[in-house]
Amino acid sequence: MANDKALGVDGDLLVILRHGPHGTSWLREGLDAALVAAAFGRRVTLLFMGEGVTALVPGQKSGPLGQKGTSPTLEMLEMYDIDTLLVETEALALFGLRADGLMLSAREVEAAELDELASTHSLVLTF
Amino acid sequence: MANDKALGVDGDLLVILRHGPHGTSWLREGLDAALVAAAFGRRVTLLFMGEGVTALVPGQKSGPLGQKGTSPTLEMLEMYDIDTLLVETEALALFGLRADGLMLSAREVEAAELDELASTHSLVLTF
Amino acid sequence: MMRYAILLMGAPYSSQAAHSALRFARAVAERGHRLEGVFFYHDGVHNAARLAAPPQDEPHLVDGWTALAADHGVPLQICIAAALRRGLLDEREAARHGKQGYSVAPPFELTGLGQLVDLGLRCDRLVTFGP
Amino acid sequence: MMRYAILLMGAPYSSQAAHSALRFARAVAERGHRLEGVFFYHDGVHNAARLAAPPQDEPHLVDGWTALAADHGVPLQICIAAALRRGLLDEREAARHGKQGYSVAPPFELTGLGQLVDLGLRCDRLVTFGP
Amino acid sequence: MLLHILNRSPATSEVYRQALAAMGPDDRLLLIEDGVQGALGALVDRFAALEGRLYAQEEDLVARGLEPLCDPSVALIDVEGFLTLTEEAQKTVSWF
Amino acid sequence: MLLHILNRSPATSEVYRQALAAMGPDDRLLLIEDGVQGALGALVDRFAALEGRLYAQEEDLVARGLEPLCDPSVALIDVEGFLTLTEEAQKTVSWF
Repeated sequence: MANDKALGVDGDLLVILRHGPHGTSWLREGLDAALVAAAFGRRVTLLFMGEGVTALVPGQKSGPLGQKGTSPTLEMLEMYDIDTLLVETEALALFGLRADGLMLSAREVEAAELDELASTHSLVLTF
Repeated sequence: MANDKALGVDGDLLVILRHGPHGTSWLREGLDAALVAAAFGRRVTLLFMGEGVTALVPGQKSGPLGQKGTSPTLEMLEMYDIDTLLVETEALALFGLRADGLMLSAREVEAAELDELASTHSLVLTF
Repeated sequence: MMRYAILLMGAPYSSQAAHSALRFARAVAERGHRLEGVFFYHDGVHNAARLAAPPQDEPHLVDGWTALAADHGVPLQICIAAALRRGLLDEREAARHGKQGYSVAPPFELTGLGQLVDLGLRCDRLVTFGP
Repeated sequence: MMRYAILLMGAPYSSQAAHSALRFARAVAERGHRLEGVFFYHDGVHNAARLAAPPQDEPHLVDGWTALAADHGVPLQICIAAALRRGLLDEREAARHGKQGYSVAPPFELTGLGQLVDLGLRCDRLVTFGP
Repeated sequence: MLLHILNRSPATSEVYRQALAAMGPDDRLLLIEDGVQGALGALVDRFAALEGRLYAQEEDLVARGLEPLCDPSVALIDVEGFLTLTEEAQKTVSWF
Repeated sequence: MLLHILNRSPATSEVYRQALAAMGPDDRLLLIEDGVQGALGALVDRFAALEGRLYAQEEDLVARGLEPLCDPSVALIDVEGFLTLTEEAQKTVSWF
């Protein structure tokens, strides 16, 4: 994936996902916002920051009461043409994860690149 | 205040307050629980941990929309015979506060004393 | 046989606390302990929202609590002060506040914080689930 | 004159977010900007709870939003998916889900998440208040 | 012996420090919900002082796909095991 | 120039690190609600890199009794000043 692919243009959204699955509804609600924007024809970049990188851990399951989690939604991203997935390098290291072991293909971004992301997208939503 | 004053006996409550005023309702709801227990004749120890020490900063005011805050409630503690107020030494240092500059008299507790508190009170509620 | 109580302070769906508490409550009752009550405080009071309409492929927590009460006779006690400010009123409180309609129904009951203190001191174990 | 939108994701009373958002909203309108909408998402949907009965010596946030809408014609839009699972239904949704009674009334309106995207891209500024 | 229950990740919240500070030398710590992130090999060193007294709710690890990344020093327990821990402890203290 | 808004205390939440990581060299940071704890002399060093670009909501400091403890390097603004900051910024990003 080319480096400049992550930079937004007019009308693009950056959705920052900072929570993991199951523990709270933040991840689900952030993904829902991303899917709706994409369905409306907007280009969406997803940035997984901090604990948000755990959303991409492979092999997630339903919760013990049948909570379905978010991995089925993540698997639908491609259908919605959301293909710019970024993960914070530092967060991967914190959790002992590797970009090539995630459930979806995602590009690592270093801390130094983060500020460009916010400024080049028209709208930034944090979840 | 004698050191053993803080240790509870059968039927005593330890209420741990870990949030400051105004930002959330945790502090208010924790204090409400403490007041009710005291009104029911229980001896209550309040432990201000972490950000909770900011509950004792003097000179608090109403919020800009008229939110009344928690300092009026704190001033009522004595009426309810809640006189064992403990503040975590480490938290005071973190916020640059001193025990003798707080709005109520409170005894400092070091980290090493904290574990005794939980085990000597019949019931521990964290807020 | 021990006496248990549960304190739940997390809203359903927003946090996992309600899922964890409901599952633990069932385990307590099924092992033959006596679950003397579940007390709902802070945002936990939203577990009593009778109008909750979660998606059909998600667990229905309000129904889950109701089933727990029916199966094991567990009192479901909502802190009235926390509930009123959050819009959770039973028929009596709605009338008292001049509101049409209500948002809390049995087996959930509005009660005072004193019940929490009573539960906590009367039971052998109180387990808190926060958000 | 600029076009503003506000996204509120904190419940009233539990967090200060609603207080901050309401105060900021008034400042926007009073300076002559156009506040095109307030969108309520996540636990922010609880700001629409028509049965809320806070203590009389505390600000009444539901009334505050209603006054903002009346004074400045600001649309108050509630995410329907977030609202339904949390027990916030207007009369139409209550009927659709077979529930007696309702918990959301005008000027609050249930709407889709698309409105948030629309507001965010159409306005010059979107300011988010989280819990 | 008390059972402390932690549901926040040590990667994002400082609450785990409060739990550790309040624990006695025989107390046990159970990680639940997002707290199970603390059982990962990369994060478990936060709880090094607890050797043998650190537990994690297995269902929460499994739902998150984190079980394979869990450090072997952590005892995995299901909800039945959680209940047993509360039976064995004099009381429980929750950190969230 | 973007305006970043932080409402969590750097004493208890790691979120401030995310805000700092996402800030550009000209971006401004506004502390509101419990975030104003970061304006205290004892905590302001977390934001040392922002010299001259750190703001705090004065009403929130006053309500908490924290105004006298505020570091002089922090610019205190009321809600009108908050609005002006949003006017001057291209967009805002909230951290909570």
